[in-house]
Amino acid sequence: MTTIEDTNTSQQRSKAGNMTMMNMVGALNLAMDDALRTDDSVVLLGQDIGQDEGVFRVTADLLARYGKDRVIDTPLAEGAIIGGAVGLAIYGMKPVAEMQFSGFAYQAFHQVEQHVSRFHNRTRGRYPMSMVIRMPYGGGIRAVEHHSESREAYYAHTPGLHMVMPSSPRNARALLLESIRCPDPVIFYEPKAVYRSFKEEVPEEPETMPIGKARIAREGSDISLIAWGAMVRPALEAAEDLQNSDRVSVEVVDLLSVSPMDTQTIVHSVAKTGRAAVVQEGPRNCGIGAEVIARIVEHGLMHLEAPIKRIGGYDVQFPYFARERAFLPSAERIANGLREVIAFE
Amino acid sequence: MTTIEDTNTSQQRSKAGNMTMMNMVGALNLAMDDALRTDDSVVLLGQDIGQDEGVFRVTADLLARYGKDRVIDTPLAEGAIIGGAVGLAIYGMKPVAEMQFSGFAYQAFHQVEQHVSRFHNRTRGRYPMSMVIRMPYGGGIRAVEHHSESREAYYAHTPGLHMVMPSSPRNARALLLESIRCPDPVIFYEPKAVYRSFKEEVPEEPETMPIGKARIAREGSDISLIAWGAMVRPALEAAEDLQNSDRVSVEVVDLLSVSPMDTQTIVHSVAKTGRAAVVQEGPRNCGIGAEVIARIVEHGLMHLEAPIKRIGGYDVQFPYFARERAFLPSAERIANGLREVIAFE
Amino acid sequence: MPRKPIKTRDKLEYLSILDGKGKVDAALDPNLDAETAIYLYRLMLTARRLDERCINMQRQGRIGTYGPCRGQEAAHCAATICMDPEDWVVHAFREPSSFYHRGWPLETVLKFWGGYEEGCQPPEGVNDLPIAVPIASQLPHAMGIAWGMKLRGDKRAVLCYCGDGGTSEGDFHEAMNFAGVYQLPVIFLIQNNQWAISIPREAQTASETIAQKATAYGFDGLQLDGNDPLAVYVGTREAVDKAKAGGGPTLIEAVTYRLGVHTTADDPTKYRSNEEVKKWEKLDPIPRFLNYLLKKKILNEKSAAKVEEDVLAEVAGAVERFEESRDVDPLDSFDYLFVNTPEEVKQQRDEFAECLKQEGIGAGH
Amino acid sequence: MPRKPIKTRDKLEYLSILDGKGKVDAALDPNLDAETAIYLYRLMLTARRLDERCINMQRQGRIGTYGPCRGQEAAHCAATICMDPEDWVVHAFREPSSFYHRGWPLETVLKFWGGYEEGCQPPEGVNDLPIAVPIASQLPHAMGIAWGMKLRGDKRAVLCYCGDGGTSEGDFHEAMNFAGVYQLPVIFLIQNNQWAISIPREAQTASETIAQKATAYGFDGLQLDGNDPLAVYVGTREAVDKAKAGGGPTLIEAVTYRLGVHTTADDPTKYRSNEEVKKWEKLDPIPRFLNYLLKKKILNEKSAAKVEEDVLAEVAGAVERFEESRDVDPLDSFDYLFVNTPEEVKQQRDEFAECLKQEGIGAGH
Ligand SMILES: Cc1ncc(C[n+]2csc(CCOP(=O)(O)OP(=O)(O)O)c2C)c(N)n1
Ligand SMILES: Cc1ncc(C[n+]2csc(CCOP(=O)(O)OP(=O)(O)O)c2C)c(N)n1
Ligand SMILES: [Mg+2]
Ligand SMILES: [Mg+2]
Repeated sequence: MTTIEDTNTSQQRSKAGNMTMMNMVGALNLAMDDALRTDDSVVLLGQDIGQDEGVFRVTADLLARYGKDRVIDTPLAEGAIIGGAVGLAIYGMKPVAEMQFSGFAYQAFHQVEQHVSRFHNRTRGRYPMSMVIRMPYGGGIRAVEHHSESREAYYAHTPGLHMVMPSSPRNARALLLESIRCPDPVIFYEPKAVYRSFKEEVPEEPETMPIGKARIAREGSDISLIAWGAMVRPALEAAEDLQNSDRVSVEVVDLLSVSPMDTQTIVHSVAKTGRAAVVQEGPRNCGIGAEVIARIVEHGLMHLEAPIKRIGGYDVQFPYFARERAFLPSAERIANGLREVIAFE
Repeated sequence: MTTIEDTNTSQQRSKAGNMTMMNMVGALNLAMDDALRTDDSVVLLGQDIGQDEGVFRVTADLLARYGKDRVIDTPLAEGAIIGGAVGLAIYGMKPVAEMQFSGFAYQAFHQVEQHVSRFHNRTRGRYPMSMVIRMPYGGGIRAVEHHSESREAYYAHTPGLHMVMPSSPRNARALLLESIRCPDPVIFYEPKAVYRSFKEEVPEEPETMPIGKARIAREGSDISLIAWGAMVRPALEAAEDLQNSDRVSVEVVDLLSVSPMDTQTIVHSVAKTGRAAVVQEGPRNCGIGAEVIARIVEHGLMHLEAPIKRIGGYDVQFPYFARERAFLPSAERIANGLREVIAFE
Repeated sequence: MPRKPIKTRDKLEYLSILDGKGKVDAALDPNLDAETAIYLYRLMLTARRLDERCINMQRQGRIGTYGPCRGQEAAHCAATICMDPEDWVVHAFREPSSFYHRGWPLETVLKFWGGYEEGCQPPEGVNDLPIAVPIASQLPHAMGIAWGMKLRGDKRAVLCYCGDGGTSEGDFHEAMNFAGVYQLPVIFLIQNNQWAISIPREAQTASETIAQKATAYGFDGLQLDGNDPLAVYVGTREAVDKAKAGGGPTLIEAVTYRLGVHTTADDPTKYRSNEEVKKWEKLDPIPRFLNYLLKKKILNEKSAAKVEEDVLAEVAGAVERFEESRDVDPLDSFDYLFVNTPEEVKQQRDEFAECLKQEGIGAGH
Repeated sequence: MPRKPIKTRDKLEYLSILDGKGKVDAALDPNLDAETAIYLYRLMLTARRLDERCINMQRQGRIGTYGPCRGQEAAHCAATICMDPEDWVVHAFREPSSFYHRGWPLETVLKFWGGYEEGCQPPEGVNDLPIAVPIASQLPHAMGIAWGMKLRGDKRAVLCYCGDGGTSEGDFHEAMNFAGVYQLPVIFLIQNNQWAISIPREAQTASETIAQKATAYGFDGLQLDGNDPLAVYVGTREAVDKAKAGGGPTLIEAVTYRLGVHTTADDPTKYRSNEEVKKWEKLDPIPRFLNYLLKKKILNEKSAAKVEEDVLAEVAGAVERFEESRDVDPLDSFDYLFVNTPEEVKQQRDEFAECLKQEGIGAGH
């Protein structure tokens, strides 16, 4: 097994083995296959993940390969899926629970806040909550209400959890595998807009990368743009556009994990560029963007030459899909936001 | 009825009528009595709020005065209390629901996120969610696990809700009455540490104050200290101490409502003082403090002479009560934090 | 007696009137008047034709994912017609003709699945809740509305739909329990269509029937043939009458079958056999009811064809009106969040408006 | 038959052996061996004496709010002794002697109510969950542990406590339903003590018994006299044997009464009559069981006094050990959150350490 040690280059070659082009769905499937194959305490549970292979087919073939005691279809009750996973973890299994959509995870929020995040602390280390709660999040797939939210901040605000948000097939695979191996609980937010939107080379050999490390998705010198999850793609596009149109060099920081947050990489980038913006899908109030800004202020205020702008992330409900394309931050909107920060004197 | 128009002086006299000294429990009780008396669509519902008068006696006498169709004891199910309140509001009543402790409100979080915050938007204005969800929050009363949390940021991060946090008897009464009259849903977080800790003059006549307005709890010129809820008292104490010991003049901003947040009052204060600190009980990551900092950066970066410090608010579980006194931000800890910001050059 | 069986108090029954073979239990036949019977048939047919149209529109990309109700028309249509206008209906998401009957324009259904909030806006004067996406989360609302009726002394009732899968959620339990405790005038109608996406009924719960779950809450449970519009009508009508007479809630399990896909994003061949579907197709409520009406001479070939024609025209009209109403303003996402919009939301609205201007995005986008 | 009653399949029974008047049903008497019987009595008495001591300590400010179990000793003690060490017990918060029996030092209970996380740390080798404060939230955990047993093929069982109030929560429903679906080896023991703080049992749910709620999940329900240690023992033992034989879950309703306050912060005179309490005092399980043991000559006056003496000494020792263990470090709030503590939490720990230093706060604060 290899580890993506230098997370600053996303496309880094795995030292060993063959690469396969795959989308994020395939990459996540691969990570679960890795985990099921190598650790027999791993069990997957969730609604329609077995026979149906998940509503997005993320668990394709896994029931056939590992059987119904490892890949478990459950009744329709998120609270019992997570509460049951707590019991499974206490009994020494490694549950990987799927919430069909992040918008329905609130049915289990009490179990997450009261138990997943606390059991290890409560029992002074006796019962670690080694589990992963996977869920697709975010807009862009023309789905009905509750299928488009981004509420990573709820989990980032909850002590005792890791909140991981991959942005590409390769880091999704490496982070999911790492999350399953992690002895602490991980909320794993999968950007469903990215699920099938592009492919990337992913090593066949199991590969992991550390939780809590951001990556420089693109180097730049004039302004730092902090993004995560599905927003990384339009962020990169905006950076490219600004380079071409305005000769502005944008450094894009892909957080990958919003809690813990890689303050050092963020502040290091801002120290270099002097300016920053954040782009987010989720609500602005007390969102990840606010936290990014607070950390820059705490650790790098003296570097700041302009106010930090929060692009996107309005404090309204994510609209039904007829209005979503206008609502979601596009590359163009991001570029316009960056221009504003650059223009500040 | 009068309104506290100028929220900048907390002890302002009501123009009409007599004043009575009372603690926050009495003041909240008075507000509910006002509401039940003057609006027969108001109903209170919750666990043990009737016969037992609430575990903190906040609903004392109300069952006796208004009967069991207005003050309703419910079975033990937070989800049905809030989900039921949604139905009651749709049917035209004004439910004031109590969650016995904020730490158990997560059992109803799905109803809050999926319905309380959305019904008005979803139905394009047809069904306003005119309801209040009251709950005691915060540490300091030597209670068992789950009875000491401050998670106002969960609600502040949820579009469609108001998140109100009074700090003294008089503003608690005025804000609760205003919240009940508000056509939009209000989460009303009651600082249980303040419930019986001090008394204040409260007018007998119904009095309200606007939601979304902060107050200057103490004027000062050297540094702005932003606080809310139970932290306002130690903040004021710290300000007093610093004045006496260091001749430092601290302006204390009491947010009263953390969403909407009174950006203008905050930024105005920081524009005057050039320095700021925030004190919070709840977790730091994506907390109210981060949002305060983000807004100061967005609207007042040029005024800042030092990084903004977040005092208290660690990203760990609130400890069981043997450790809580050391854990909760004291006046001394706040003063030390302020000294650090003042010392920055 | 130190060891004895416990007998429970509440009624627990099974009801069928017009069976799968077309046989009618004459003693139980409600003998609907011709107008009502034809109206009910028409409602069922409207759901069927709208369904077909929606599936096509989804394929053409004119609406998004769609969740059809094929096979379940009797269950939702025969129930909703038992409700008076001042009663309330709380929907799940597979009851298009219930909306229609209650006075929502038929295009409402298209608007919802087409991605418009407007599909959730009840017309003035209509007492209903729109589609609820989070499964079972609407049950507490139905309970709350019924609670309001009871507190206000209004002699009304609430009909609330839910699926078999929904009975596993905590919300189901909590709403049922409150309804029992306060003896509320609410009818929980579970459309047991045998599947919750890919999870079969037997894997959803170990109880033999869903109706018997009422035992846990101290009120009556009724299992009925949900593909038999007469049974659904009689069972619901009784429950409504009981509710209005102060007799409290009823749990009705309508045994039916989802003949189509879960939604247009679903591939049922992954999890169920063709034979099973075939078996249930023979129990299809629409031909069953049509035959009953023909036998009873309430309809004849000609008048039945006329109903079909009218329904198709109505569906076509709804599609047209839907297409004409697409022109919405993305900016108004900021306008309905609050009754009194806070300053900061208004500022974000301005910011968003500026973005749209810069990007050249106007209404209708 | 088009209209017929539905018969349910699972067993629903009531059980009593040693009744309130001291009468024993000889046919059902489990005839516990003397050692077990005395041990059970001793456990019950330990709970009673610890309770009394805790209430005093709370009054003196030496611990915080305390939730006594007076009157409910039979229900929790006779159940926990049915579990083998490799079984698991999942607690609510009124079962002090269950912890004690399972191998937690008696002072654990004091630590919990005294405000120390250490009261939730199971000793090595003990398979239990600590006190669960959010009502009913522990039921899914019990279900999950039983699920693990089933998946691993371990022939074990889980005993899970809950109150009558807890049955109203969604967690109760969801856990019971999963347990039924997967036929898990778990016993849900509901201590129906008639009150959930101020809410009486009849206002909690409209079902006549709590046991009958099992009907909703397709497994057996058993209501028993929870003040009768023999009935609790026999009922639990049967359920455990059934669970281990693959027979699935059981819901047991132990009908008992909370003789004392809800917690030391509660004033029950606000909501219940003295007569009611008096009536239940006559059904107190401790004198009832003592008389049985005396009648059966398993104890005599002298040996009973010796048990009393031993129990008092054990409680006194626990209080002493508790007082000696108060010296904890507030800094360690940062040490158990994660197995692998992230850098940012470590930095906050340093910041907090600096605060404590400045403020002169050390361990034991
Ligand atoms: C709380 C929640 N969890 C998951 C989903 C995803 N989901 C949509 S429909 C469905 C199955 C519903 O089954 P059932 O209640 O039987 O209704 P049916 O689809 O058969 O009409 C699921 C799991 C959801 N909408 N809400
Ligand atoms: C989820 C939740 N809601 C509310 C409370 C507050 N509370 C503590 S004990 C209690 C009553 C519990 O009643 P029951 O389940 O009958 O147990 P008993 O106290 O009678 O042992 C309540 C409402 C809680 N602890 N958890
Ligand atoms: Mg179904
Ligand atoms: Mg009880």
